[in-house]
Amino acid sequence: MARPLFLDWPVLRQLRGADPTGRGTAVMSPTTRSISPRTADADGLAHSVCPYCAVGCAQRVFHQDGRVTQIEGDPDSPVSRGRLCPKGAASEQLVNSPLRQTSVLYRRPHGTDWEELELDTALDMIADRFIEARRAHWQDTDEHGRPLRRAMGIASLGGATIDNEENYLLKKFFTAAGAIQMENQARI
Amino acid sequence: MANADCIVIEGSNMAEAHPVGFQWVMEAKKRGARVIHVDPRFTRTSANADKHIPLRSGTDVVLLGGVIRYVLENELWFDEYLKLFTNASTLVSEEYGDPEDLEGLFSGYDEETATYDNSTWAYAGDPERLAQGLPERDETLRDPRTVFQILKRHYARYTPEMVRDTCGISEADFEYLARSITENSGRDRTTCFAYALGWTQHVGGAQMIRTAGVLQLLLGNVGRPGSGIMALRGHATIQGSTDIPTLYHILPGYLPMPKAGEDDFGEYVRQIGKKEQKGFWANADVYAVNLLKAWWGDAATAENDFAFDYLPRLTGAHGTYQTVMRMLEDGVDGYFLFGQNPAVGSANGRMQRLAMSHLKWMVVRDFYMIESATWWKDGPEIETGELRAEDIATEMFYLPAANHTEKAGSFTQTQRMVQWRDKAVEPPGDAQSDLQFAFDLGNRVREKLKNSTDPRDRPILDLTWDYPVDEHGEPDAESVLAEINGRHLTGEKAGQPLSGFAEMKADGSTIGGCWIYSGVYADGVNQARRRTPGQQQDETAAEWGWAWPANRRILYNRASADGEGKPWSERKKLVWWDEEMGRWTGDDVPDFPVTKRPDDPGDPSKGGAGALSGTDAFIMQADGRGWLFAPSGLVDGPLPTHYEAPESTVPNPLYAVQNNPTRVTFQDRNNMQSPGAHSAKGETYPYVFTTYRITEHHTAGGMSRFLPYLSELQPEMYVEVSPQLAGEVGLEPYGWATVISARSAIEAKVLVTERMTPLTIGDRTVHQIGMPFHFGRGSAAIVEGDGANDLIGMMLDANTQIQNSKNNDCAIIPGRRPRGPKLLTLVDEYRRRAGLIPEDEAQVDGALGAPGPGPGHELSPHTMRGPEEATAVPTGEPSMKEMRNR
Amino acid sequence: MSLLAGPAGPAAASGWGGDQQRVGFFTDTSICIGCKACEVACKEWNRNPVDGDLEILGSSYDNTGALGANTWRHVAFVEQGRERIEAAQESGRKLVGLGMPTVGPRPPRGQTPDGDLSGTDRTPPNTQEFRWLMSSDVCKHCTNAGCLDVCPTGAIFRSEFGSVVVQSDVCNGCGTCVAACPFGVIERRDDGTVSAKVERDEDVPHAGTANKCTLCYDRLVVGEQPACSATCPTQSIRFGEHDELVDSAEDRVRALHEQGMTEARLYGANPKDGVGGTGSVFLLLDEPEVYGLPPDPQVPTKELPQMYARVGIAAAGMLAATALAFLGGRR
Amino acid sequence: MSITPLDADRPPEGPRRRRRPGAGRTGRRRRSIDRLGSTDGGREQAVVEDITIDPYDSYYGRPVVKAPPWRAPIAVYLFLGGLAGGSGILATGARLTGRPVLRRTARLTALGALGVGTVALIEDLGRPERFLNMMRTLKISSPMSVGTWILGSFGAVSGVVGAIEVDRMTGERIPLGPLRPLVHGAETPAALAQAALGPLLASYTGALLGDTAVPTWAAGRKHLSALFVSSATLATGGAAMLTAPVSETRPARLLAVAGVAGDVASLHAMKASMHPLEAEPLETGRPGTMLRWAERLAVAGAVGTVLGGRHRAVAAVSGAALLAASALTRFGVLEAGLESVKDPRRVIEPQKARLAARRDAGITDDSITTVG
Repeated sequence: MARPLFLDWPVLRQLRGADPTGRGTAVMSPTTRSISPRTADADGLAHSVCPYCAVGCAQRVFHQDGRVTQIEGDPDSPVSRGRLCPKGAASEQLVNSPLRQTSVLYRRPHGTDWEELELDTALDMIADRFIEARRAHWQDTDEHGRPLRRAMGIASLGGATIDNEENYLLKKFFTAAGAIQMENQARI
Repeated sequence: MANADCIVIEGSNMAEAHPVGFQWVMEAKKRGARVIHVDPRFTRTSANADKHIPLRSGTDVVLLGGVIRYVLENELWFDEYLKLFTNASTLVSEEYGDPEDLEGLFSGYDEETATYDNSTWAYAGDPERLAQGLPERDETLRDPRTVFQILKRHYARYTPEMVRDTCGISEADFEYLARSITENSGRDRTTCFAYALGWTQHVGGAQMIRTAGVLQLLLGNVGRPGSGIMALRGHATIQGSTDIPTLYHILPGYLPMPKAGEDDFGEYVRQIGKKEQKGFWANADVYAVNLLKAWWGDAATAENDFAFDYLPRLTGAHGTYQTVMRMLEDGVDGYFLFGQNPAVGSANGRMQRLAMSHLKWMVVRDFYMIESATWWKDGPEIETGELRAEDIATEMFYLPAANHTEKAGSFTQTQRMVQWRDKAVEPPGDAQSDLQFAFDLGNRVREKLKNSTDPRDRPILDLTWDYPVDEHGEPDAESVLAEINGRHLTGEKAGQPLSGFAEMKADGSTIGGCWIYSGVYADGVNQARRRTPGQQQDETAAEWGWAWPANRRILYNRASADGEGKPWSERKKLVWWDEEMGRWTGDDVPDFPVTKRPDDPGDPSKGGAGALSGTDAFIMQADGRGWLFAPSGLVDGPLPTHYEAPESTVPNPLYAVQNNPTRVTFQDRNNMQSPGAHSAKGETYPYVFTTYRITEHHTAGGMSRFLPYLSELQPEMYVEVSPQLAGEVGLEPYGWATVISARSAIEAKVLVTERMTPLTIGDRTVHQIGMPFHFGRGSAAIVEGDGANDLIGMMLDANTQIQNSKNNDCAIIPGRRPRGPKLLTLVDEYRRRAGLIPEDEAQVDGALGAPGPGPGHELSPHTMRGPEEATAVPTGEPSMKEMRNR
Repeated sequence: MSLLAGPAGPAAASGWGGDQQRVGFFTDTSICIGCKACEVACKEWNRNPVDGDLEILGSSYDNTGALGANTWRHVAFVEQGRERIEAAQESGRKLVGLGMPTVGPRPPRGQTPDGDLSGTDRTPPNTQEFRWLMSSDVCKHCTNAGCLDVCPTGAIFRSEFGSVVVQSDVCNGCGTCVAACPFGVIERRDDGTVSAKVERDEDVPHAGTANKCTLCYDRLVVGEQPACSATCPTQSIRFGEHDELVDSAEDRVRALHEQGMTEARLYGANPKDGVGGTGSVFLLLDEPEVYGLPPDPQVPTKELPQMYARVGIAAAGMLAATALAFLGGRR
Repeated sequence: MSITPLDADRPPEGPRRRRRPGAGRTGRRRRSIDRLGSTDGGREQAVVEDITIDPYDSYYGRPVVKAPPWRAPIAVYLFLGGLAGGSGILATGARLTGRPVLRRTARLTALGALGVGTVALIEDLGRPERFLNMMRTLKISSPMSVGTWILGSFGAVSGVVGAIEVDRMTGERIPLGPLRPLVHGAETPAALAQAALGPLLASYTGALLGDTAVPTWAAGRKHLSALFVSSATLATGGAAMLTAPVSETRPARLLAVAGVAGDVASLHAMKASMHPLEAEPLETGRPGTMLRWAERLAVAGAVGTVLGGRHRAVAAVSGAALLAASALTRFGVLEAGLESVKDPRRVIEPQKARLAARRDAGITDDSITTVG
């Protein structure tokens, strides 16, 4: 591998080898000679689906050291045949964008800025408020005395990039809680 | 789609919104198919079509109605198919009255509630026979009460001249379109329609889709290779989120939410499907029991109707816009946003944000600091002085979400195919999946309520809520999928997954969270995770993912064979009857009882699948036929008929009734509407604007405007205008313009382009303005701009409760918009000119006057008008209600 | 020793021997839908910085403007009315009339794909009133590459695939290559790129060095195709063996001409042109300059021997003049 | 334009090409770039706005080829490199003809000009710390590579003779130690080498600029070496007149006058050989002004040299004028090239013309545009 530094001098390689004009093999640097794509160095490859539109293009997600390093189309897919649109091709940036907010933020009533908050505290506060809002606007019956059994104090609006399993759990829990005002992108 | 001979893309900008899907169009084009794009704008789709036909936004029913008339006048329908598979020969009730006879209204309209009683639209016949899906018919199609004759009369006035004067399409272009479609339909050929939000986001959008459905049924273009009406959906699993909905009006598998007064379980399921009717909704009880049993487990018993009374009841529409109104009335305390950005993405952004300021608390789960999370500090209403952070009591929780690579789960794509995603990495920081959030919230609420004796808490405490979790507390998504699939509770197969919904029982011995998805976990194998490479499969690629129902890829494919079960032609064969084997066979899973002979007359006494005859290809319908005329399911009429868009300044050329009489409106100062053709002052807002998406961005921008590589490709909000309009108004190319609607005003850069065409409608010229809706104002995104949705009012289609984004009216002036409170002054100035607010109304300083109505405002605040959503929309398109052979 | 590549191809002249297969792109602009996926996939793979001022550039839907240090695939958008379309059809017809060379006669097209509709009326609806051209531009990977020839450090080299690649660990940013490219492709990367609204935790990669398309050299070495062609939804960008691509490009032009689209023409498919043919071949629907491409690019190296001769003559003249001055000045 | 009474509250439209406020606020700040060659990846390249072009004869008026990122230091290098080369020959001539002061000043001029010129060259690199990579390879196809080797060799010999000169001036105080005889012994071969390499150093830059796709330079590739050599010659003469006594500078004065003649003649010949669009940048705008002044100063310097070259003051002023003329020539030519890429017509029109000319001559097989 490691040739003596002097012998690796491209001028000498030009003189010795098949590339006298120094426009090919003679001038390649050691880095170039040992180049390999980051997909080849990845720890693993997960099969995924593009999160943007509903064509359902398959993606190959390469990752290394717990970080996504590359996302590209999966040529095996009969739907997309390995192709991605610009949004799909930008998926890696969706994951690793410097603008991504990865910690909980809290804004108190009348506050003028965000504050930090522990995740666990935040989830507990939300659960308390959920119960309170449910009681505050609970409707047992309508004006004709017909059962309604519902909580009008809670509403939700979901995107359409939420997994079927997630929608299922959300629908199951919110419906059981009587929170009927659930909507999603499908109606927007 | 690649098998089509003619592709009409209308109401969709497929090349831009679905570039990867468009490869199949390009493939068909290379094979010789003709591609026609009908759209107000010349887009990247038009650039790759054989022809672009510009039309006036919102007149699709006239155009396609014109083609229907062309087919009927020139006797170009596919006669055998029509008689065999559609309700053309069915007789309609004598009480039915058509708008042609009733001056623009169907029979059964109630002025006061703005709704229809659809009982007069029913089929004619003996009630008992009707219940079995056997109405009266006249196979000669001559009876004036046949659907066919009604259709002929209904569309008689949709002439090429009418198309020219309404849509702005020349007779030559119309002829080209009509000929292209009809010449490429029949035994040997098929035409395919593709649409997207360009239809759905209209008042009357459902009827636009229906018009194409009627046309396609007439021409025999449903259930066959390269046929149909393809809905192009814009989100990864928007199909999945209606199948397993987070929508107020349905439960998983399109079972309707019960309404107030529906307290009897038996009655509830009969409303969905009667035991004696044809097709597979006859088993609605089975699906409902399996869902209830999946949710409430041991607490759901035959004795208590499987806890049917645990379900909350509806009293009308509770859609997102109704909820916004409720928020403004302080009727909602808490609001969850799961990866949604209504401050930018929903109609009337101003009202969305003002409504949020009335909340007690709000939870935003997203990847980035979207505008719906930061509206209280940097939203447009802060700039105008209408809101001040110090005055807003709303408590905000921002919770970071895991993205698609950081969790396992399934998406359902636009052709109903469920595809599983594997998890690649752990989510960073506090980020969590929505699955974990939902499970955790449930656990916490259940824990806090565990000692409650309040009966209202029983449904929460009795839930089956025990999913295995990993070391980070993330529930196992496959275990949820297994519950959705369902399993046997008792018997020798106890504990085993169901192989399909055919195994479901109504006695509580099986569970299944979403009957149409049953089979996705058959044999304990995650069928959605199958990834046999496409290269190793045939065109149907049945071993990639899993399509509901029962892994079927093309719906109603029985219609691809004739009355004897033979393919209509060699070119267009898909599924056929194999006499030797005594079963249906072919290149796809037959969407029909697999051993039912084509000449089987059906046994009406059996109900359900058994009652289907061998030619009842449309197994979702109670009469087994494709519906040219929809006796039920739609709230604004059994046949598509043209009404002008709510703000249109063009008088309806057909009827005195200008607008769709059932449209849903909300009256509020912030939701005013141009008088349109109702008053000369409608010309205050003389131009039509239509919103759309572009390739480089994604909906409200939450997943694109925060990404540098996408932001640089389309960095600014713009409007597209024709050179003629630019000249008329004085707009500089690539300079600024201010667009003013009755709701708000925004600024944008101007793209002056011949891609926008002024249309001649009668003696007037109609200018249309295009604008993308991806931009919003905040401070966190890489690129931002004024939001087009601020211009749009909350005005909904009654069938779908979807807003009208594609056709609103505006004024446009050169230069940037005023800053601060003066923005509101500008908007009010135009409202005054349009007569929406009195001339002498004191000028309201925005900071003081909002939210809510200003002084002297005549309209009562926050009233809503219009019917509830239709339970299901029979579009003729492959869609919702679906059954399989058992 | 000629400085231009011989018939064995560019790789052979650069020490790779004669049995290397040259690969490249065929970009068929007649099926480009202008989605810009190629631009994004390229930047994502190569981790190139964002370009531009994040303002609308004023050129239809194109907001990246041109190829450069950071944008290695660039999609052009051109809106044209009837007059321009007719002129393009006419100029294309003229090319046929000129009897441009064909690389050997083509066999008749292979069997038509399933579902071919020979009976369909294929006459396009007359000349359109309007069209919107889209075209994805990229480094041409010239047979005789100006940038490669003038590079003084050996940072640019000819790869075994026939492509021209910059080694950013070697380049010292002298900028000579920028001036030598007849297509305006290669460019030195400055650090003045638009930053996201948060602190960058990393500097701009390869700042101060020359940058351009590498034909995804790092992907080619393991048998993958370049990121742009892999993602292209309509296969407007195809990657493959160069000669095969040229063949299919010629077939495609012929097919389009048969359909009456006489505006179709190839760009870069002629090995006798000023750069010896390009590794990236394009099918265009108008004159090259409409897309920002030079109509008659010449590699400067072609005339370098004459220039060296001039250098020598001038130097000799200077020496002689000085000598004469001293001779004349001996007083 | 006044649309509504609210116009006062509407912000101005603002200049079109304004940078986003805050862009670059984080990140490293863009280096301040002077007007020369601002085409680094930051995409600030000018779109010609003052030239009205049919938008379809080019792509929105954007450049077809790119200007190299060469700024003022490169012009300085071109000037000083030429001066160094010329002074090298002059010094050798002075040594051979026994003009010690001229020899000394010329050698020091060569060394100084070379030193500053090299620094300027390095300064202009994108990665100056990698300057030595220039010596990684010797590429005959690259004038820059060849030139760097010439520069290096010339530098080495100039260093030797320069060191000797300084050593003499300081009374052998340079700590050469035992090497002193060796160094002094190398004077003659070094001086001859300097004379041999000097003209090449002054001349190769013609190929450096000519071997590009920049329209004005490429069109001038037949004349650039002559122009630069002439310019170097007159500068050399001028420098000598400025630094050496008149008694020793008669050859330098002759050289200066010859240089001016060559300079004026070759510039005019060069312009005459070009397509008008390629010549235009040499005649208009800032580069045109610089070249006009270069010519005026050169002629004035020549006249001064001829008429008053024997008076120290006049010689000095004339010498300074000649130096300025030479510097302006280099700045002018460099900037004219950079300017010439901004208007795509300067690329497209001459190319179309030569393509048409070849077709008219019956050559139809070498177009880059073909039909199957």
